Amino acid sequence: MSSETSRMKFMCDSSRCIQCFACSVACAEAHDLPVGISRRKVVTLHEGVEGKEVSVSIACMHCSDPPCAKVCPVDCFYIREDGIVLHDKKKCIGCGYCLYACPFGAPQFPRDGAFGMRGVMDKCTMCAGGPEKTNSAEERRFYGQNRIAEGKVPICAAVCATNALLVGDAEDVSAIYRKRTSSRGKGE
Amino acid sequence: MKTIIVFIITILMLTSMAYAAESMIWGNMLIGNILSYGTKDSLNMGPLFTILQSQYFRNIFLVIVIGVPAVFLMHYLVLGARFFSHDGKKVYVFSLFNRLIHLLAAISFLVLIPTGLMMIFGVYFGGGPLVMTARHLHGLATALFFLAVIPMFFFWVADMLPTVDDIKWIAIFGGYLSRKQSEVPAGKFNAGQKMWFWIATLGGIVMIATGAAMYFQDFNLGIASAFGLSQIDLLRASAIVHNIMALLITALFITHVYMSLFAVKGAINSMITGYKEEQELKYLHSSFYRKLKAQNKI
Amino acid sequence: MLENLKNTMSAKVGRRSFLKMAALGAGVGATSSLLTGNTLRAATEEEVTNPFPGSKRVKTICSICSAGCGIIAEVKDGVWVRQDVAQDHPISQGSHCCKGIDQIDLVKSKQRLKTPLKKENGAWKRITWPQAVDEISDKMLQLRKENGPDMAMFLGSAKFNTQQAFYFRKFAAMWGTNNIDHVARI
Amino acid sequence: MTNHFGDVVGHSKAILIIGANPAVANPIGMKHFLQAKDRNNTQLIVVDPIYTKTAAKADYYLRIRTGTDVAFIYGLLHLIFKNGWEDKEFIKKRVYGMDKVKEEAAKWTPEVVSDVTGIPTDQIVQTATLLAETKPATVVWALGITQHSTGTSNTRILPIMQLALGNMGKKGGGCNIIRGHDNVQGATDMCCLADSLPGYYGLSEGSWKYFAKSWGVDFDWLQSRFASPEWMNKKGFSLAKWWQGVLQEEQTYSSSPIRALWVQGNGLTSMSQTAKIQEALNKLDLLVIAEPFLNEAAVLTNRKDNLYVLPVATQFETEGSVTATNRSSQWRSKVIDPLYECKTDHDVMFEFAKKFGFYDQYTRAMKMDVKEGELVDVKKDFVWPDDAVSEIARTLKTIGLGGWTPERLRKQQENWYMFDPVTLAGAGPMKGQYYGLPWPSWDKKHPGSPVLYDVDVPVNDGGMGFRNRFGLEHDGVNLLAAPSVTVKGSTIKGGYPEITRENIEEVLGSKLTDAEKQKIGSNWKTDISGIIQEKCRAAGVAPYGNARARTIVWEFPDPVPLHREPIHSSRPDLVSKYPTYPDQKNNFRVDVKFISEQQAREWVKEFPTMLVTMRVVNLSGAGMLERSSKYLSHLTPEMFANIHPDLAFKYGIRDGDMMWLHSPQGTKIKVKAQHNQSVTPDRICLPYNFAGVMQGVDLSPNYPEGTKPYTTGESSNTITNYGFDVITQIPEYNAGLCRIEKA
Repeated sequence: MSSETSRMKFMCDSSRCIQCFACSVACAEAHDLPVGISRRKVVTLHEGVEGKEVSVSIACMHCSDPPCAKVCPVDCFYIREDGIVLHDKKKCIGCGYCLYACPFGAPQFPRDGAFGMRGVMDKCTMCAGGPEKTNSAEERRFYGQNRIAEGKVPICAAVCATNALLVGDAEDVSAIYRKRTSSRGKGE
Repeated sequence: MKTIIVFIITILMLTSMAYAAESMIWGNMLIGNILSYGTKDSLNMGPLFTILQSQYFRNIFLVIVIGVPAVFLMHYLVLGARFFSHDGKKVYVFSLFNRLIHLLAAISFLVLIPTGLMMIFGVYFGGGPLVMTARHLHGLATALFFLAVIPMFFFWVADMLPTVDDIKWIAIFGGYLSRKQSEVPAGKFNAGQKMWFWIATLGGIVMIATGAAMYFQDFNLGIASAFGLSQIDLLRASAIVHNIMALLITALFITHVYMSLFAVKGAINSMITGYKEEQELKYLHSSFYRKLKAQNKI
Repeated sequence: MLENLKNTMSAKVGRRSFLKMAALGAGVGATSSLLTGNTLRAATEEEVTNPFPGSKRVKTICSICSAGCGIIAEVKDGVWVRQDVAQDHPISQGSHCCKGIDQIDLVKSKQRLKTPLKKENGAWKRITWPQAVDEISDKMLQLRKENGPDMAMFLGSAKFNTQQAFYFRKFAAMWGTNNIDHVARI
Repeated sequence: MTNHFGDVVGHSKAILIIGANPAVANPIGMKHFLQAKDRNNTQLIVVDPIYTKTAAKADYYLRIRTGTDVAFIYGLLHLIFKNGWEDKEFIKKRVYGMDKVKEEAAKWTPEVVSDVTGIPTDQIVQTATLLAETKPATVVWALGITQHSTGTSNTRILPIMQLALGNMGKKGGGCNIIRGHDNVQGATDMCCLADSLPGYYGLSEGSWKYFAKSWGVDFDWLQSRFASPEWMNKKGFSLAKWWQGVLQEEQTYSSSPIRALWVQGNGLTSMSQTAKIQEALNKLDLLVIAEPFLNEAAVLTNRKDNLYVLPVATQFETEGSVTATNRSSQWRSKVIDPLYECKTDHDVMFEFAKKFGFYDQYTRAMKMDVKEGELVDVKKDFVWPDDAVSEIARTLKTIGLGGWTPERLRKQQENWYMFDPVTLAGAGPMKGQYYGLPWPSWDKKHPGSPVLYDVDVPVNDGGMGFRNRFGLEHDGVNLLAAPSVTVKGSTIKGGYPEITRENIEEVLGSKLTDAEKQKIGSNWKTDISGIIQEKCRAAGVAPYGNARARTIVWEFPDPVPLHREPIHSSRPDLVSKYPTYPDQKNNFRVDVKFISEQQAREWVKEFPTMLVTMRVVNLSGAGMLERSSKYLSHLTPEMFANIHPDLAFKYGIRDGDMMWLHSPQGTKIKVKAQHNQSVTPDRICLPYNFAGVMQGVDLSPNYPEGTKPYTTGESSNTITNYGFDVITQIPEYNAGLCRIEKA
């Protein structure tokens, strides 16, 4: 559990994000999410206000010290070696505590069951699937694609229209962002 | 029968309407809630809830669920139960309607408390479908409890108002700390029962409200904005209140069960038949007994 | 035992809350941290391979806007199962907008027209291709006999590929009219 | 686009985006602009009536009154000429007629421009100075510029400014017009248009003769197919006003009224005057619709019969090439077989060509090829699409598609990873080719021309001067480029005319053998033998000549572009000062009202609010494709209009209330009001991609079972004001007036 190994992190460069929804639709399409459930959301603040409008793409941030995992009454979360925070839908009871704890509002609660009651929690898995057998049909049904296991990049960051959304090892992500901000406003 | 169907439909309607409405949690309110932990004067309940839920609630529940019965067990072994003769006059205290409503409330509590505890200690029940059904049962039992709590509140509230006797009762702890039985100052309901009444009814309604907030989660009824909270903070507040109130109710529920089943032998019969023994009234509800004597109802 | 327990606990639960936890008895916290120890294992060789074994990757271009972003379509047994990322495409370099990454829905959408339809006294009726072609060409030729070729107006598409666009222009020319246009007009 | 997106990232120092919203309409283009901003500190200037998502990323945002783009550019030119910032060398050697533009620019002082456009004077001066000092600068525009009654002048004044600044034919400069649909560039090159044969050959008899020969058919037969020979050379009805041909309310100039409409992949609900279109659809004798998704024209009409809908396959169920906005051609492989009972577009055409009796002539050219300079039959049966690609490559010489052979296009797709995103240059096996062979790619060996009109690059590597298209001289001034302007590596020094049979020996200074003389075509555009291009390649010369770019178009009503107020203008005082064109007779076989409509009433009194259309990122065109996708339709579940809170409160409209919008022609739509700061209180903007509700009436019953998209709504084009461009007849979507009323 030592943290020397890579820690996978998202980072959205809000000076590049143009709220084109590629990330949230890509995620919904790739994992066949029900409509209205978006693991990744794009939010624009001060829309239309000259000089103040800014957009950002937000989803589970796979925190290093995840509050969701700490408050879960059935402890259905598990944190991978590379820092990706995942959970077991077979254990989850859909109580919503993780949503209350999460500063980013990442947990989603699709409706299921006869009375459309709240089902188990669904959240961004950083395209790393769940506890079921990797790349099995069952894993895909519960969690969607397991692109990380295929050696691929999570779909949202891969298709970001303006390369605003970066994903990967925290050091690499910050290196890219540092390089970008160092040349911004001054040229190479 | 028709009203029940209408009732269920409205519940479902509420959920679907809430679902379709612009989400109060995942829409533009989202960023509003991301105040970094501990920013000054932010009413951000996030960190508060996380700390309470992750470190305190479960442990305190553990203390109550083990501690309170342990205390009563020692009381039972050391001081023992109270006995009153059954062959004296019987006084009709609880009407059929009282008893029925109390039964309804009892059943709903017998479902609510265990399923609530199952959820809190879900990890030991392995989570998954078992605890999920507990959650659904918890929801259903709430509907049952909602039916019981309102009549119960109205037909007993008059007798439940605090009086001077209650202070005296509390001072001597209801007389349960000494072996000999003296006449205890109490009206129709003694101070302990009054405490339990207020916690169970008013507290119960708060439980229903906060529980419903957590159950529906993404509703847009303007409650959050009324309190000047964001929706997520309203949910966090509901969760905190729900848990704290649950601690109280669990503790007092165990007390109530102990008192009626063990501490005063046969006390539960008064809730089954509606009659209380004259001697029991004389000792445990002395002011009420004198009042009845004065009105020569006995 | 207590030593490594302390390490595992502190890494996961965070320093400031550790002491409280230890004081209250570590039973509760321990299970969750130990639990995560054994679910991690190296993915086996066959797991890393494609979840859709035997699928082929077809290169195509998005059909929405003129940027011309590359699309990798993963096709298994003639079914477009997944849209992948054309990371090495010189114009888009894997990027898409929301419409581009949703191109698979053009094929999966339930709203696709499935059969030729005809409106007969106000109601939609399913008809076969031969019947549609016969009826349309008879009507067209009859109108042509009455008014000559300029009675028709052809509206082509900016969604044609270049060859289809050329042939649609040739189609109107050989029908005998210049009444042809497409959305470049607007 | 004269350059390409990668070129902006590589070289541009300033980007002027006017009348375009790439952040929403072309997000990948926006990525390149943002990369240029980050890497080269490129200054991003956005001029738009609305504070769009593109403006949010701009360094300088100028809020312009819609329909005044010419005035704004004249404001810049005024300052550029006054301070002598123009590129005098470039103008002297490669441009014709800039002095007349200078005269007109002299009138446009910053104060006058500020009054007309609404942009503060200091921002005008700031922009002019910035563009003068930061070179190379590129100009980016789209439909915000073209969709006006002065659309033609708008699209002329911007290249004129680039010529004045010397940014044309430069890496990082040029005019990067962002096209709309995926193959609108390809379909326009193939001239699916009423005014030209493919490759912009026009409709002259010479062109028809060339195409008859290239299609391998007898010219007389082709002429006999028309009502009469004269109609062969007359422009047909346009997409903007074909409905006048059906309704016959006004005088039309065609051999017959329109009685049958054949719609194949054309979203009619994104056309203006939707009410008129509805009338026309009802009056037609036959309406044929061939689409992958139901064209909402079939829903707009409630005709009872003679309405056919044919299911057509999407582009993923067939193969072919598509031309991107930077003139690159990209190959699409077939992903899956056509679904359900769908047929591909070309199968539909072949099916009906057989029925109409010209199938053999229709497909003959695909079975032919050029052998020793002669077009001869080579095979019995054709292979789609490869033979069609070869036919197009050998036929369309005007825009130099000679290099687009099927083998090269397919090879480029397989090796697309070998091309550099910034320069489009290939490596490894693709070395010596640019990605997509951006036309002109004169012959099978030509690498394509990513940057047009760049004389510092050899012709055989994509360089060229301006085309000699308007004769050798005008008003006594030589139209060829100055003697000192020599395309790199060209054996011919200075300007030279377009190469024809007569002047080839004299211009190229090389002798033709008798055999060649006998086979050679009359000029480079109709030389099937390919000899002219062969000679030009040897001489390092562009077959279309090396001439001057003209700023004056003597055939147009405004030889020098002039500012003219929109037909429904919000400034009556300026309408008298800058009136629109006189009414027009017989353009695309219809009459078009201009001055009579503009001066019919003082429109702004009854319709005080300016009306601008806008794009949303998840819908494009008629929106049918995207509204049938559950995820995309969920992003904009309803039709809406952005309105400033102050304006909304004036009418008592809260956020989310419904409101009626009335147009000068008397049509109205009912939309949801969305309070938004991106518009100012004098204007509202709304997307144009919804359909399915017509003036408040829900048309859902008209949808065949199972074809209704997830979201429907009013089409904003129901209230688009009457107004069309004088040359291209493009409707005036972006400059209109409307009246708001609380629903």
